[in-house]
Amino acid sequence: MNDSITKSKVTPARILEIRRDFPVLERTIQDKPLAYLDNAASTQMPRQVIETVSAYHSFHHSNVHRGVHQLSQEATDLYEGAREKLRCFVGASSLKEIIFTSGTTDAINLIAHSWGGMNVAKDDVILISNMEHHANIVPWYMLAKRTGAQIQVIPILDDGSLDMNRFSELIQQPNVKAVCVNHVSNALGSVNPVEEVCRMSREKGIRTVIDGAQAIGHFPVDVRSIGADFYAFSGHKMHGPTGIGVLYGRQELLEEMGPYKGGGDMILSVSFDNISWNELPYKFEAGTPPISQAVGLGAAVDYLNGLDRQLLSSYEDELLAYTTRRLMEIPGMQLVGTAAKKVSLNSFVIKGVHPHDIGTILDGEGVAVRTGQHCAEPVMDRFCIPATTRASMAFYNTFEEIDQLTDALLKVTELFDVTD
Amino acid sequence: MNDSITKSKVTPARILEIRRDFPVLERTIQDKPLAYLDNAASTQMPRQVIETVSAYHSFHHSNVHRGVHQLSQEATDLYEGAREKLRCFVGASSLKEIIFTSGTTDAINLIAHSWGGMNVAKDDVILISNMEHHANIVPWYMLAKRTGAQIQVIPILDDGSLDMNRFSELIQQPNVKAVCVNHVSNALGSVNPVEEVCRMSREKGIRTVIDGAQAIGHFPVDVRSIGADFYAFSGHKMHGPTGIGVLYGRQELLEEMGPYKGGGDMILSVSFDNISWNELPYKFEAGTPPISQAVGLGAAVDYLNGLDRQLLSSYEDELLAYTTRRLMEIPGMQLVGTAAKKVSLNSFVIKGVHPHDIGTILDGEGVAVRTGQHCAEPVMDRFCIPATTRASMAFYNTFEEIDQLTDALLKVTELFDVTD
Amino acid sequence: MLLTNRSKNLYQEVILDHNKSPRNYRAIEFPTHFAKGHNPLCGDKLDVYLIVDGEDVVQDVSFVGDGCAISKASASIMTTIVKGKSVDEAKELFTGFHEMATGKIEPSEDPKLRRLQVFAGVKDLPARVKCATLAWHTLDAALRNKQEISTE
Amino acid sequence: MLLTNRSKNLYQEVILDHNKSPRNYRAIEFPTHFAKGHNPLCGDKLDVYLIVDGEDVVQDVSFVGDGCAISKASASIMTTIVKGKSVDEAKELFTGFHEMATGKIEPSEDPKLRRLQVFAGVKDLPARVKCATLAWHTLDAALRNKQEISTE
Ligand SMILES: Cc1ncc(COP(=O)(O)O)c(C=O)c1O
Ligand SMILES: Cc1ncc(COP(=O)(O)O)c(C=O)c1O
Repeated sequence: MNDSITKSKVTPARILEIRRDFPVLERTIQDKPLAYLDNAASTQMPRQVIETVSAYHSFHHSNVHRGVHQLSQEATDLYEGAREKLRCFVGASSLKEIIFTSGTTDAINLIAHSWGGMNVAKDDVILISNMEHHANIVPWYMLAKRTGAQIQVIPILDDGSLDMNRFSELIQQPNVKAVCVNHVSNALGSVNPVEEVCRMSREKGIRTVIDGAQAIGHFPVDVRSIGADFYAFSGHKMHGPTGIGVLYGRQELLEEMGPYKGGGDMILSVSFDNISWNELPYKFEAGTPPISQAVGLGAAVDYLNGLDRQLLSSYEDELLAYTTRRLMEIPGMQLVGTAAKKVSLNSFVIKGVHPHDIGTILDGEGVAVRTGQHCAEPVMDRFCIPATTRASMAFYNTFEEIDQLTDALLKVTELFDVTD
Repeated sequence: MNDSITKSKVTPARILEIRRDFPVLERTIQDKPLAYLDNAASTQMPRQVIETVSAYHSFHHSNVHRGVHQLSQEATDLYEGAREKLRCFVGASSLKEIIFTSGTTDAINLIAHSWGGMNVAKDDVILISNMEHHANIVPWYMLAKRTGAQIQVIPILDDGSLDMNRFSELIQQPNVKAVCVNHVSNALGSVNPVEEVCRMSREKGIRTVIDGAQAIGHFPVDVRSIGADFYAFSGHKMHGPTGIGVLYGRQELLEEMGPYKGGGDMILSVSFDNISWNELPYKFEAGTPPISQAVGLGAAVDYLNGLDRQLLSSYEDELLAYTTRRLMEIPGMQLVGTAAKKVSLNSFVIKGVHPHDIGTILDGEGVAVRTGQHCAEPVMDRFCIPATTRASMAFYNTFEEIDQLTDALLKVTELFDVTD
Repeated sequence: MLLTNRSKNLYQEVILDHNKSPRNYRAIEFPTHFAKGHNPLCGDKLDVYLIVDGEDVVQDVSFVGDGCAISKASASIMTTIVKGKSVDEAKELFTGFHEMATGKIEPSEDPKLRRLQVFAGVKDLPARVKCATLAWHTLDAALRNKQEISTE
Repeated sequence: MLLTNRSKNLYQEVILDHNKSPRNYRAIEFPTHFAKGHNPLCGDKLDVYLIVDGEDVVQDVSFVGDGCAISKASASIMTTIVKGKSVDEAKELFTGFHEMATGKIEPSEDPKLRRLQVFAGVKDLPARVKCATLAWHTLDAALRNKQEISTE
């Protein structure tokens, strides 16, 4: 293979070109250019998505399914077309395996309710990693309370990676029914070896619930090569709208599961004595679905497919390396999460300065970061810290923005008189 | 009061002016102007809503709550500002009583799960009207299956109104826990006397679940003067986006209820052994909420508030009277639902012609109506018909569109050789 | 009366006629094959009865049911075409009809579809394709000894 | 170092100083009043201890806790101001401080708020108002004998 090809890189000019697709990136905050480094909380939308949603709202909206008129057919085609885009995007075998939900949280609640309600009983064990987002803890906690099942924690190592040794011991226990692990941790950035987690679990007949919320925006995901039983993600973390998410589930499992919410479209026939459920995926989509949101998410898939995602992934890796290097220049800096495999995200604490003060001062410098527990309190407890500051990047962020972050942090440490 | 004021009416010119706010109404279908008469399935959005959503997506999007940076604050202010608009719109006492859900269906599932789960036991009775949408039947059916509670049906009279005599008998029974009635029937158009239903239920200590999905777009609603314990509706039926709905619940009831979905934002603190729930309304809003959808719904409220809704309601009454009169010119016509109080909606069957054929032919004439069971199979069973054709109007529909509908129906009856 | 071309195309005289006077509209008391078809989207319901002889030839076929003009006419025409055909020929017709209704082939491509091409118009109306194919799906199910099908 | 005005305004010398060397930062062994404050949004936690004498005068007041500079400085400054004041005066100060922090009154409108006006800047930062008011809310709770409060 030709050297110049293997080394082909995203140029700064290309990133600037991509940035022009995102109107919000042109904003200024307190007269400073906005450096949006809060992508793990929610990503921004390109105008291709914004305009698709607007055009849908303006000219094609109607309720889907069951309608014989043209607008309804158009809306149905757009909605079901989006499902096909998503199916292809994550490599699912069938459209029946793609359930539109209102988000990752809704998707995991669906699993805990419909799969968990039928398959988890008293004294069964659910393994949850210590780095899960509350979305992959609370639904299981509620299920455990209801059923008398037990939650056990898969520990994490000091660098923020999953303790695979302990994991392989934990799954030896009888009665382990499910393993709940995120593909990427939103608090640490660690990329977990979910292929291995799924393979090892499968060998023991244990189901895997992979929370892909933080993975889906950063690199291509293929649910079949991961081998996940369930894989959940949100539209607003992959440059699509809020109000929509996707649950991928293996068809065989989804077929067996009882319904989640009740209402229109998820039933075949209704009388007051008897109800029969609709087939997949509709069984899990009660009521009017998030139509324009699905259409917007489909546009986000098109947008991402139009980019060279592999190259942009490498660009993000460089960005991460640069960020890590620059952060180490800050006095009192301690990175939280230093696993070998990470997405472009850095969580950190600065000795003697509370993250909230950092966040406020950075905001004054145009730098948007998130501070707090990142809905991952067990991670904070694990590292004995009350909160962190988190800078989370996307492919549209630049090295200059990292410099802007670094400069702002230096102002913080100067103000608070931090020394190493 | 001055006569000219009491008689003031919406002029055709005003309706044409309003129509210009709705881009889709300018479409043609099969070279005919679109007559959109499928508003009960979903209403169209004015450009004020479309543009507000676009502007949010373009310049203000970020995740809400917990963020110290300016974009997050802006998004939070817009999201919580929308809640205040909705509170005011339905006359709730407190922001704690306004829960954003993904739609009416989600809202009623929340009630059945969180309130029902705690308050309904074996042999308790849930009263459901015979004209409910599946959204107000299936969640209760699922609850009844789970708990051993009983569902009993409040019958409807031949004109499609609620049998209030039978209702007053039914609530005499001990163990009636909830009464589930829609404010307006989507299949019949009947406006139910929900104030009376709520008053009579309250006197017996029975909770009321009012499905307002079809009311909210047609006339001003005040939950406190109705006296409902719970009142649910969807954004997409009041000229707002899909993917969002509202559950109003009396604070006292919501406080007692356990959570619905688990995840971020609905908890105060999380460890693997113990979780404490957040306060209202957040307890019921797990995960990233439908932010841009709430903002869009807020814009829909602003838009409706900017219209003279009372006058437009009377205009819709006239439109209904005209539609009813014109439909009676059609050979073989039988109206389904002729209650004295109706919104501008007519369900009908034509002797010897299946609704699906009517729908397809009307579509060819530019007329969008819905045909089928309208997610209200028990209504179809009650009137011993497999399906109806439904023309449902909004304030932007015109008398000319009703003429277009009538002409198209005459073509149907001519084609199918229908005689009276 | 000026109907759009699309409607004229779909509701041709022959369809309206079969809708009004469906052929072979009756139950067969002792069928060798039978299936119930159901399209929950429309509420259409259709029972198909067959008597297939030892040579695998359809000796008799009939239907009973409720549905729109398209589904009723399709069932009626199906019975008139399938009677006297072998089971294999019937299955082949089903495949051809399905491909035509979903726009995968032009009716002119297959001379056997000549009498069925009045239904070619449904390919532009995705919501109606199932109306046209319900009878055929049910026939197919009957021939495979599946008693109940749903096209949803 | 060029900080924006907003940040300079918020992180004044006196706040940084109280953050670094909080006054009355200790537990009181036998308080007459005590409350725990918690801001779950930030994770800030604060315990406030008081000794109020028979004349309803605050003889001693102290705090212990973890939080951002704003909440810590606010707690520290609060203890120095409240000590020696009557319970009624303390409650009045709380009301005034709350109104200032939420932008309802200007600090200059009330001479008693003079030493508290360093916190006036939070009114432009809705996410930080609770940081500034947590100590005062906790004090108020202690004086009403409510043992635990959360500002969420
Ligand atoms: C009376 C009634 N209730 C409930 C619903 C369900 O609303 P959604 O589909 O928005 O959840 C509808 C809409 O179809 C309705 O008409
Ligand atoms: C790892 C992870 N899981 C789940 C979620 C929840 O996603 P949502 O809030 O979109 O439901 C998030 C987002 O905050 C996340 O980062």
